[in-house]
Parts: sequence; C-alpha cells; structure tokens
Amino acid sequence: MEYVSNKTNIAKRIARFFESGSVVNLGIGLPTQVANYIPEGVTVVLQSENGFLGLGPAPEKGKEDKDLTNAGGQPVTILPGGMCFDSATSFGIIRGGHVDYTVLGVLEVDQKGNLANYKIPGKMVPGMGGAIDLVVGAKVVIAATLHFEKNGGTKLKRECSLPLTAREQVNYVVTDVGFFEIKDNKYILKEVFAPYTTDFVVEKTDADIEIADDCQQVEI
Amino acid sequence: MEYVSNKTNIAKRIARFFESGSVVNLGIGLPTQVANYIPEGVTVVLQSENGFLGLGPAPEKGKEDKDLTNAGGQPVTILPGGMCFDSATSFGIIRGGHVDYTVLGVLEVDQKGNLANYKIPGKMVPGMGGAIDLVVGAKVVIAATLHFEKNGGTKLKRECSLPLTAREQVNYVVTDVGFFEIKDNKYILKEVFAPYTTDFVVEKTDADIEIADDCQQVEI
Amino acid sequence: MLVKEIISVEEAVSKINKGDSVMVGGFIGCGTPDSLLGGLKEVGTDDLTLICNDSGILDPENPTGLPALIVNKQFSKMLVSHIGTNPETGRQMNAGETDVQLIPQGTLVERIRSAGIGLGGFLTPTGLGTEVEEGKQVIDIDGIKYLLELPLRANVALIKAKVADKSGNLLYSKTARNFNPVMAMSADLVIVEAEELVEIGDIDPEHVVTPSIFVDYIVMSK
Amino acid sequence: MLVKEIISVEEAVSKINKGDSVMVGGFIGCGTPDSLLGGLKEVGTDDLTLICNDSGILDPENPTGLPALIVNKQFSKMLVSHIGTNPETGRQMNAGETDVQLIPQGTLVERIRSAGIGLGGFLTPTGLGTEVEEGKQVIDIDGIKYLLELPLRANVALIKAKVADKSGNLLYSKTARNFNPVMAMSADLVIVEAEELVEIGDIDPEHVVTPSIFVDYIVMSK
Repeated sequence: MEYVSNKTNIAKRIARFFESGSVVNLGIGLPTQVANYIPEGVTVVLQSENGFLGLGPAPEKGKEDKDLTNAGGQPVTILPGGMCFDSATSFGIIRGGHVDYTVLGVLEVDQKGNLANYKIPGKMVPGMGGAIDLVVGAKVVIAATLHFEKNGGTKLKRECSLPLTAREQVNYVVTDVGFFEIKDNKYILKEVFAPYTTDFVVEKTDADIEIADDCQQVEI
Repeated sequence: MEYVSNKTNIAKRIARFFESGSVVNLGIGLPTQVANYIPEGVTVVLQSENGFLGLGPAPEKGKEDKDLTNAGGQPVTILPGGMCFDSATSFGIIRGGHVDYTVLGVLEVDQKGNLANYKIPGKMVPGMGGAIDLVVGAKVVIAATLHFEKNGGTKLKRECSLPLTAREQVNYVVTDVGFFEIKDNKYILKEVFAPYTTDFVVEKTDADIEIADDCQQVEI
Repeated sequence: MLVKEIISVEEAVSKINKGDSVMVGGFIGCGTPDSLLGGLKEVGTDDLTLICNDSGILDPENPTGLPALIVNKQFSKMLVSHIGTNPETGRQMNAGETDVQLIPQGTLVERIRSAGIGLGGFLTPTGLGTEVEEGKQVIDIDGIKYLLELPLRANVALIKAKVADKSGNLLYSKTARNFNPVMAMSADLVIVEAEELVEIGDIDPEHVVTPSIFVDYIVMSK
Repeated sequence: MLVKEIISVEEAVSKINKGDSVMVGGFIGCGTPDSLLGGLKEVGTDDLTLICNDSGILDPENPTGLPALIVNKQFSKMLVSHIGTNPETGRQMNAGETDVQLIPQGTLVERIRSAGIGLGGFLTPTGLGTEVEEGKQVIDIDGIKYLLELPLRANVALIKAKVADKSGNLLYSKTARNFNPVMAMSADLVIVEAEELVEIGDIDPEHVVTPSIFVDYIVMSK
C-alpha cells in the first residue's frame, strides 16, 4: 500500500471532535483548516489567543482590517457574539481551563503524550508563543500531524528527542492514516482511515500501538 | 488650654497634601470629607476601591443611581474622564503603586508607622476590607484621626495594642492638633494647629515626639 | 454563538446543593443578584459557604438580599473582607455560630481570579506582619518578603449583570461591576442574573466585559 | 481630570536612554506603535532590552517597525515568546550577537501584569518539565507542582491605542489591544501612540480600557 500525504483528511477528522458550545483554539498552519470542516449543526466558539472569541472566516479581498488578525497575523473576521480582550485575559481563558479543545501542529509527539513544537536546537527556533500555555491549559489537546516524515520515518515517536513544549499533555493524535488516543504510554488506534489498514499502521509506525477493540476503518 | 475636637480641621489640612494629577483614595468616614476642601486649582483624581476613578460629589436628592456608589455604599457621581473597572483591576491599581495618597481613619496608630483599624477582638470586628491593600500599596499613607480618645488618652500610641492592619506603612498622621511625620520610630511634629502649641502637644501626648526644626503654628 | 438557557429563579436555586460553596457578586449590596438571593432564601438551602466581598447592609426590621440569608443561618462559613455593615455577621462570629474568615479585599479578588485563570497562587505584600500572615507560607524574593496566597474556587457563582445577550455575553453598570466579572471565571456553575436581555450581536465586541463562554445559565431580575 | 502633554515622536524617543528596558505593545505587528518605533530607529538608541510578544514580521527588502530596530542591532537583549516570523532574530541569537530569551506567551503577559499590580510573582503550571523550568523555583501545593514566575517591569512602555482622550484614557481596536493595556501598568514611563484624540468626557466610563492615570505622554500616529 502506498502512502500519499493528505492534510485535508486530518483537518476533516479533527473537525468531528467538537460538540455544540465547544470552545476551540486552532493553531497556526494545518490546524487552521479544521474550521472549514466543522459539521453543519455544530456551533463552536473559536478562541484566538491574540485576543478574541468568535473567530470568523477570512475577509473578502479588500475588506481586511489591519486591527483584526488571527494568532498567525493573518486578517480574519469576528462573528456576531464575539468579543475582544487583552492578552492577560486571553491566557487567563486558556490556562484557566475555559478552552475545551486545542489543536496544534507538532515537530514530534510521543507515546507518553509529550509534545515538541518550538525548537530545533542550533537550527530553527520559532519560540513557543502561546502553544505551551494552550497545551497545559486546554481540557483536550489534539496533535495534528502527517503520519510520516519526508525521510519515511514516523512523526509519532516512542520518545521525543527535541526540547519539549509540554510534558504528558497530549490526549489525541490525528494523522492522515488514523486517529490515536494516548494512554498508558501507548498509542491506542481508535480509527484507521481508508484505504489504510490496521496492519499497515502497526507495521509502518516505530512506536507502541495497541488497536482499540472497537477500532474501525472509516472513510474521511 | 482646652481641647475641642475638630474633624473639619483634619480634613482641611489633609486636602493641602495633594498636587495636581495626584491619585487619591479617601477612606470611609472622616477621610471622605477631605474631598470638600481640595484647594482651587488643584485637580486630583479620586479612586474608589469598589471600582472607579473620577469620584465626584454626592448626587442631588432624587438623582441617585443604585449602580453608582462609593466604597461605603453611599450614592456618588462620576466626573467626566472617569472610568469603571472590576475589583481585580481596582486592587491592581492600589497594590501596584498607582495610588499616590491613601487617607484612612484609625483605631490606633503608633510611632513605628503601624496601623490598627479593623478589629477589636471579641467586641467589634468590621474587617479590613480594602484598607489593608491600600496601606501597603499607596505611595503615601496618611492616617486621619482625632488627637484624643474620649477618655483623654491619645490615639497616637507608642505601640499599637490592637491587631494590626499593616506594619510600618504609615507616613503621616494628621490630627486636630497637628501634622506629624513618622520617622525613625518617632512622631516628628511638622505643624501645630492654632490655638494649640508645641508644648501642649508634647505634654499631652504619651509617645515620642520630636519637634521639626521648621515646625510652625498654622491656622487651618 | 450558542444560545444559553434562560431559567427561572426557582430552577436556578434548585441547582445549589446543601454544603456548596457559593460566590455572590456585589459590593455592599451594589451589583448583588438579589432575585437569585431571594429565591435561595425561599428554598432555605443551608450549610453553604459564602464567598463575597462583604455581608451586606442589614436592615434589622426587614432583612432582604444577602443579609436575609445570613439572618436565616444558611451559611455555615463566610469568606469576606468586611462585615461592618451587618452586625448580625459579627454576632454569629463572636458567638461561634458561623465560621467567618476575614480576607483583605485585594487578596480575596485576586485569589478568585487566580482560580479562574489557572494559576496555583500568587505572592502579595498585603497582610505581612499581621494576623493575615498566620498559617501562610512566606516567600523571600531578593530580600523582600511576600505571602503566598492560594486560589479560591466555588461550586457556584451567582452574579449580577446589567445586560446579557442570549449567548451570555455580559455588560455591567458602573460600580455594580465589582466582583462579578472575576467570579464569573471561577466557579463550576455560573448563573447570571440580568436586568436586560438583548440579541446576539447587539453588544459591540469591544464593550463586552464577561464572555459568553463563562456563563452557564441566565435568569432575569424580578 | 488633568490634561496630558501631547508630544512629538522626536521628543518621545529622546526620553528613552541607552541601556533602558522597553516594552513594546503589539502582536506580530498588529497594535504596534510604529510611529514611535520609526522615531526610535532614527535616533539609533541602543543597548536596549526589548520586552514584546514577538519580534515582528521581517520584510528583508524593506524592514520597518520593530524588525527595522532589530536589523539595526538596537537591542542587546530580547524577552519574547515568538521569533518565527523574523529570521534575523534567530540568526542573531544563534550567532550569539543578541541575548534572546523565549518566554511562554501567557507567562510573559502575566509577569508584566504582576509587576503592574504589585505582586511578587505567581505560580503557573506552564513550562513544568521543559527548558522553561531551568533556574526557577518549583513550588508544591497539595501535591501539584508549579513554577514560580517573577514580575517583569520596564523603564519605558511604548503602547498603541486607537483613541485617547486628552487626559490619557484609552480605547483599543479589536486585536490591536493585545499586550498594550497590560504594559501600560508596568513601566516607569508610559508613552501612548494614539490614532485619534478626543475631549475628556467623550469616552463612556464603561468603555475605557486603560485609565488615564497609567499614561505619561501622548503622541499622535503619523
């Protein structure tokens, strides 16, 4: 079976996690796309750590407001019922457990729930920004990542080698081959995404994987 | 010389402490009266710890707003340029050193700058409210008190006997006989109020008093 | 934004259980959720812990609002900064009938905020060298001493707003704001009593003080 | 209310001295006081410590705003949460030219607030078990570990507002608010760059975000 990377499937699957009323923070990059696939009938509140609730879609070209951006600095809109606040309040909301789900990209994630996404020593050091508070504060932490690295290795590690953003905080990992819960120092495979199979996942991933009793192959 | 208590003189003298731009918190009771005597040309900003800046005079009868009170619960007004905030911000302003002067009534004050005004064990326990933060946070702490107790003793003690509101925080004491700075474990008499004399103050006060070189008798 | 359920005073107070800790917004009766407190007195739920700035102004002839619950002995414990305007609280404390703990006002509100924003506590100079210090850890930072104060959460917060939109975004009125926005962050169940209800989107995003996501239920003031 | 002095960009930046610590409001360039930063680049004051959320977005062809000062090597030290959008910062850090300290965003803003509100520090779970923990005191509260984080003050804060009244009361615009209100509390000298100036009393007391008493000087945006 050949692997073809598919970021869209990651975003689509994550979008099904939420219930109506969920408060959700979507990280920069791939996680931002999750907003495009939230099922009809589910109303979530998107929190943007630079200072508002009620993040809406990107504005039409020419209607950008220099004073209204997301945490990546891109122009966005605010939905009716949204509100603005300063950074202390924003991180109060985040660290205080008022965000239900945070979705983040990773450099590495491991089977203990450790996450690394801010630094490759000596090479690239973007900094942890607000990711570190989000991972510690949000009720549910979802790591979003392609399953494989460009060199063929897996992004799902037994143990992170990069400096950690946070220790033992990741609850779920969603890749383009499946959806995993992290539990008891293992990846529990909960769903495998067609056309991949559980055998494929176990064989190709260099980490401890247990297949959940109710694990199914699903179409995304 | 006979002592006749005079709260008005205390308020009048304290009102001369401030410069234009001073941020001032006036405690409940006697300190509240200070606002009535601020010299013309001096613009101070009154802070009210229940949540606003720009405290104005009491409203006309019939024009009270149930949602606009001072820290004693009495109806007040807000001046143009004032603003409202919550209690966390209010005490952030207070504890953060953004209040220049706080004026408080006392049960006892002593020559170390200790202050007691929240509790007479077993008898009266009003509680410390915000006084304790004000005394610690304000740049200058002024204790306002009649000089004598009803039994003839002085309110200015060598050492407080009641539970302290704060330790070594009082800078000045203004009574109805004089104005004292607290320094080096002594009361420094800076002004004596006519018709009283320095001799009268020293003789009648059971505490260590030093007369400042430039101490004068003043008319209030 | 999701619409929040608007419930009656009776439904609201039925969610408060014997033994709960209850935060009550307001400052000497200004900005206090009096309809909710009236309902709580009706049902008589007791053994409650009160967390509030003060214990209100007692009118001995006709106790209403918070003082009525105090007269009714519904609180077995009270964490407050000031009780001077309600002598019944002092009487219950001195008689050993109620456990009244006096907390500096700035420390009280920051402890509540601390719980709401996920901190483990904070260092304050307030209370050093006084009875407030008793039983607390003193921490020295570069030769300056501070008290370590711990976060304070509650099972329920009863707060008062001027205006709520249907999603629970709140506006307050002048000094009726006080402890209300901070308490809205720091309880498992947050019930707001509002004077006015408006549509979602009617409040300017720049002006909202308490975000809808903190609010569980809305009750209209009677 | 007292009227605040409105000064020119040139006067404002002349108040910043070599070696000062300078807080700069803004979030990836949104809500940044660009006129003040332009003036600070002109005068070239250096050996400064920058305290800011991030180091801006560098346009390598035409550096403006905060990145222009970084390219100009005016900061010998930077305390920031994120530098990913300005590779020059990373280059200076890796080359050992500039001391860049990365601080979690929520910890950074709370450290600034802590200084402004007179606290000695706070306990946060953020950073436990990571490099952020290094050199910090770990405090155990009932079996849960926290890092003790200390307050962060500056000599100068350069902040950006949408509207100032003549006394210095401030309004912000949407996400241009970010770190600005918090920094306004926590520096010895606070200079606000405002887009609009209105009369005292023109802003509703309920809507003011930063009180006039925090502001020392007003500069109009160019």
